[in-house]
Amino acid sequence: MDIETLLSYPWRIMMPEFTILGIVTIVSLLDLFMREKIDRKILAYISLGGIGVALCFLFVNIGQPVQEILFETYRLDGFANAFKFLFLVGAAVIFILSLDYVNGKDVPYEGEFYYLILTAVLGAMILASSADMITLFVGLELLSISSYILVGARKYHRRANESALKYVISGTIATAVMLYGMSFIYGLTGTTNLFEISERLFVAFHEQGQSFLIYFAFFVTLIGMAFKISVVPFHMWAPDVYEGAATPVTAFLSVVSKAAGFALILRFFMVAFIPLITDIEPDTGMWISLLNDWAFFIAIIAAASMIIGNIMALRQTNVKRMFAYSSIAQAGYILVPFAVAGELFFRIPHLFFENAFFYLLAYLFMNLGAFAMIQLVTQEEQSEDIKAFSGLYRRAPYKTVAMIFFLLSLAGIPLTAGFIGKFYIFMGSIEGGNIWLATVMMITSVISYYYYFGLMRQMFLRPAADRAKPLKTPLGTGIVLVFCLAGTILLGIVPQIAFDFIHLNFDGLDIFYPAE
Amino acid sequence: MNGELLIFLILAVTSIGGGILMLNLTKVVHMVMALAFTFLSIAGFFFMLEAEFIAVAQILIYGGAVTIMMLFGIMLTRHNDQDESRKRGLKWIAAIGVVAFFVLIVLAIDGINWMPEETAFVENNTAQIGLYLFGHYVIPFELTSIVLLVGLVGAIILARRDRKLNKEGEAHD
Amino acid sequence: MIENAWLIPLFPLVAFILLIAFGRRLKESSAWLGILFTLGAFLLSVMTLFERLRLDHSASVVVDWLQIGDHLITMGYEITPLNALMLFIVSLVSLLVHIYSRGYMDGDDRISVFYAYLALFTFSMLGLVIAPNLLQVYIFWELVGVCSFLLVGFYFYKPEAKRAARKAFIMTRIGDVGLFVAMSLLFWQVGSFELAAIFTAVENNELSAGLITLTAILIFVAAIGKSGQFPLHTWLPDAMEGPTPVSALIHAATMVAAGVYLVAVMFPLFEASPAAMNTVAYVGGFTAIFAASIALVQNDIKRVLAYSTVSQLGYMMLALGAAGYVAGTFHLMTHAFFKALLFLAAGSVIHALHKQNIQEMGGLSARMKWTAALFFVGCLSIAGIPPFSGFFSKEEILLTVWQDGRAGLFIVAVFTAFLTAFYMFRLFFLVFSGESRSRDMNQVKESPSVMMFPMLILGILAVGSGFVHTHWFGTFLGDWLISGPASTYGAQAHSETWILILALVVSLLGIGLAYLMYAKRTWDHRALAERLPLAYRVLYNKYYVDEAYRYTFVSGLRGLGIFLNFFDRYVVEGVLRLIHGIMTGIGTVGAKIQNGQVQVYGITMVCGLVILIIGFIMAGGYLR
Amino acid sequence: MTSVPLNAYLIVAAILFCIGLYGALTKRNAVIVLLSIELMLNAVNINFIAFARFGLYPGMIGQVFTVFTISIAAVGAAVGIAILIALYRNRGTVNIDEMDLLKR
Repeated sequence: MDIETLLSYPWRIMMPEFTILGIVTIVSLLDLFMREKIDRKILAYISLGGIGVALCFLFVNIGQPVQEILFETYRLDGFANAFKFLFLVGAAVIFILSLDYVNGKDVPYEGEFYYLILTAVLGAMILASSADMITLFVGLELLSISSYILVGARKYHRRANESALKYVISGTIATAVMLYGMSFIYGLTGTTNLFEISERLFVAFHEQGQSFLIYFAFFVTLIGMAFKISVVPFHMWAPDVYEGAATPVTAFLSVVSKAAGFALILRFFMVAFIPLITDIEPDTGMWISLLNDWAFFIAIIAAASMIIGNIMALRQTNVKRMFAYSSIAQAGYILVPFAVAGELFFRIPHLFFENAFFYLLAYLFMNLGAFAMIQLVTQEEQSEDIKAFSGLYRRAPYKTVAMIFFLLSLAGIPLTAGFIGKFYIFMGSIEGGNIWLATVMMITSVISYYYYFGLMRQMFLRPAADRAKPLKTPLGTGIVLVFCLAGTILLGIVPQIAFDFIHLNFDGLDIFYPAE
Repeated sequence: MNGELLIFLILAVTSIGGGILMLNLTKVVHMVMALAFTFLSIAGFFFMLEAEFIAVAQILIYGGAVTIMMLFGIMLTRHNDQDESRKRGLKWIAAIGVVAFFVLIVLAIDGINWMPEETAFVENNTAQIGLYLFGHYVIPFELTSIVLLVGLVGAIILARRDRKLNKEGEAHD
Repeated sequence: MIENAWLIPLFPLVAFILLIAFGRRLKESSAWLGILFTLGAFLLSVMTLFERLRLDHSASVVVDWLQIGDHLITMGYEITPLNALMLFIVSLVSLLVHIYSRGYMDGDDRISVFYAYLALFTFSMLGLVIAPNLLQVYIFWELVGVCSFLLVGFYFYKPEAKRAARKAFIMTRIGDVGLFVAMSLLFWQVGSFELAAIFTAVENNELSAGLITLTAILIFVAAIGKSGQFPLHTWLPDAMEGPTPVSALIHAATMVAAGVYLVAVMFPLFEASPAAMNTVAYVGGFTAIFAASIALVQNDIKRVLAYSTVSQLGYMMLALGAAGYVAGTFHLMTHAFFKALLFLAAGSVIHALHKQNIQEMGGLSARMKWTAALFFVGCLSIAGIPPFSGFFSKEEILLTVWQDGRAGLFIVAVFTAFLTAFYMFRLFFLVFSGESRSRDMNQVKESPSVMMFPMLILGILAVGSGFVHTHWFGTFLGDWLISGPASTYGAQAHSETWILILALVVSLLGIGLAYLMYAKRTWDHRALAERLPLAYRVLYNKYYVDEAYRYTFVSGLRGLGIFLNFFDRYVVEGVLRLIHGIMTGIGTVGAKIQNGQVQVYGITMVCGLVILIIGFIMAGGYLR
Repeated sequence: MTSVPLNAYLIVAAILFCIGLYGALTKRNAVIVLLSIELMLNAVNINFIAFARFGLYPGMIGQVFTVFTISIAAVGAAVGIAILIALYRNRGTVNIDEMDLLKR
């Protein structure tokens, strides 16, 4: 392959990634050469600007036909754009939050903190827009390793150290397991391109009779990837890590990193495994794909996540830990669309993507909003206990109202984004004929009210004791709160806008079509 | 029994033996050395499988770099540490889980029945790897360099003892 | 006015926003702001009602909201006779409670918050009653629950209030799940949330009988939760920890009636399923008699009224289950008036005495003439004495149940009427008649006129509202109600004189018994006996009658009440505790595994993986 | 035709993978835990190389994949050790079962 062939690829579609990469370079160099005394906040502003530019490039990319570079190691499609949009918006919010969080004492290396967030986002972006196992793997590792360091960045905190070590150990074990599964997939197909894998798996399944090996590889890979989205039984790292990490990092893990995990799982299994028709039903002539076989097990994982996440959250007194369990449960909800079996997928495949993506979007707004408040309160009170929220209404009525909206949304009360998201997923599950999973979803969301309302009660129903002084809000956090509140309410009242937006700009079905 | 099979068996014994030694030794440093043994045997497998480049890389990175890094890790933390055994119950559950997993793997690969094809590997497969890395896989390759950079930065900021902060910044909570 | 009916809920919404934004500054005058906006809503509702009375078709407006797949979801409003009537009731009671609270909550430093909650509640309730589709119903249904949670827990510094608020929320949520599931099932089958579309589908037999029964029962579960029917009733008596005006508005007149309203709105669906109708009737009947017996032995003035509410709601359900659309709705209306009156009067008593135990009251009629008179009116009405409104609606229910032909249910209904009269007058006599059983009665004053005025209005309505539907002058209300959009609202009952007389006799019996037991008890017969031996003998005989009552009939009754109270406390709550226990168990095990050891996490992960794959092998037999 | 079948390599790899997994799940010293994970990754590499030689579609890509896994595994190990050193400074222990500040 010579330079001309290389240059003939449409590299401009990678502009968002290049922008982030460029900003990483600039920020790291600046950090290196800036004098110690200079405030590192300027780096965050530069990064924020870079994310803005990347978003602009992303919008240029939206609506373009499916394109690829170098045998699908990088590809541009609606699916990728959608997730990249999510990551960049999430990252921007997290930057604003970190601006108010990071101070020299807690995080000794401020500049590094900023560009590690950027590299993590870069990893996530690559993860969303590649159809090649190697690129997916490297992107995943870029995301993970950056996250390990970010979690450990508060290096003088024992809890941060401990959570970082736990994260590294469980994370690398998960990676090893995933790679082990991938090695079998490679062995059966001899390629890393997901489309080719899909074709060759068909051969391996039907002509070579390797069905069990395929199922085995499938499960092992899935489990390795499920670690990222922290679903039961691969969730146990999450509470510890969420508690130990700095609050913006926790927000990052629970929103961006989790969304990246979903992007990875969606892409990998939708492209490589779902088209694998394992059988044809003799009576109806309907196709049975691998989807039919996996659905039940995904459903079990989803149900277990919802049950255990919500019940464990009930007993938490540390608010970040509570949100960790809550996010485990939320991951369970998002898994529900994947667990709906069979025939429905071939009828209305876009619903899978849209349901999950809408929920992720809603989750971005509500969870980031909630984390902004958590950061505000825990920093002010120097305590992560739920009691730190007591009497908040007296101290900051407007912010309390915002927080209530986030909590209501997380709980899935109507007129909020969370309700619409949950409703769609629920309807999808019923339409797909999986009533029991829908029931579990309903019952566990009732359980979840208990702890969300426990937090609300703290804010409302307790006197502020002697701490009636008003809560200061830094400008950045204020902006984040307004932004997230607007998103939560808008998506709740006029969800059609979001759906039209998703439908128009992000065609999730793109992932199935190789580039022309 | 031909030569190739003999070498394979020797390598298998040494690699697995190294792993089992690691599990049973008590001194941490000895464990690392046992694993280094395993890593080197694995390089032998790679030679057998005509992956010379990977084999050399394996010797350099695992036999050398990783092992030495781990030794440094031990020296920087607590040398001469004895790794006494943990609670029994936990070990048993772990053992059961791992053995069950192993049985499943064996069941899975048991189904492999295709005849090994004689592949015409090109003579200079190292060059082939290079071509792949700089052609087909240039994107992940470049990305890997970022991962390495991140790892470098991370290792530095995490492991470095910074004088400025250490006085006041003794561990919180 | 009818085309602007969507404005009605907006009034309280605006009030809510204003109160949240400026409440702190407005302080006491926030009450007037709330009253003003509710008045606006009320006037509009009245106009809407009158306009709807003249129309012979329903007015509805819908706009597109969002698209799911190829289904369009709309938002809008609809004014059927039922909706118009509910708008009127809700806005009227809400207005009166707003006014009343100005006096009751006087001096509370969180009065603006209180009014904000009230406004939010009024908004949600009004939004609920004009909703033309299930999704909208569900949304407001939830909102109403949230408001109830906030208002019950208004006195947050009381631990009981906090517990009650949480209980109310969780219990009604259990019901809400039923509504959500039913709604989703209907949407799945019909492809629309519109009530009209659903009824059309039911009429055209597009839905299977099983599905109709299932969804109807799920909707009824929601109604059970909101209306405090057995076995989800336990939250309602506890909810009395909220301020009394709230109890009057939410837990007597409006929100709890929403369950009955929901069944009424979905009546065509219920009609299509005999099993569902049976369920409604039996659960309603059982709740009616069950709660009435518990009310016999309560000593807290508000708890008596709360159990009475549960019982009366059961009565309405019973009527609906017996195909009595008109009877149920009619009783819903009259009950809203007289029960709100009773609560407000009780509030007036509590406001004056600052205590709620009826054993420590007595003799209040001398000091609080107006309150006593109005309370008496309320009691007569609920007991079903002509010409008070309760008489007509109760008679209508008895008629319906009789004509439906289930003798057992009829007996239950009659007996409940007897119990109702009895416990209400027990309450009345214990509180107002005789002598005071508490010392510091001298400071007791009648409540201010701002509180008396709403009670007076309600008193007038409690007397007069029955005449809109009688078998003597004409059944206007019934005729109008069944002129609604769906054709299957069941037939109206025809008058039967003997039932009328039976209802009256039973009520009088109850009142008489209460009189004998509680009004005359204070009579010290021993002192009298010493002075007048002859009279003593007579009186002794009379007393003997009392005793006979007491030991046979009454102690039987009391025994039933105590038993059911016990049942309520331990069996129903026990089931709830069991569920709680299971959840705690899972939590404890989870916490045990989550012991901070990262390797345990790893082991869990590996074991999870292994179990998944083994499960896969077992399920599919993929091993050859 | 070689005399060592593919399955033999895969079995050796599986054994090494399981030894690594077991070590990672039971060893107390965090350094050894990290090293055991490296062993797991090495077993994965054997798989890749063996499949590159004897897979259904043999070819160089397996070896290329291995290049990536080796380099990234090394980074993971380095970061792990760095975190461990930071932790050791604050806690004075490398025993993984003593790290349970965060639980329940």
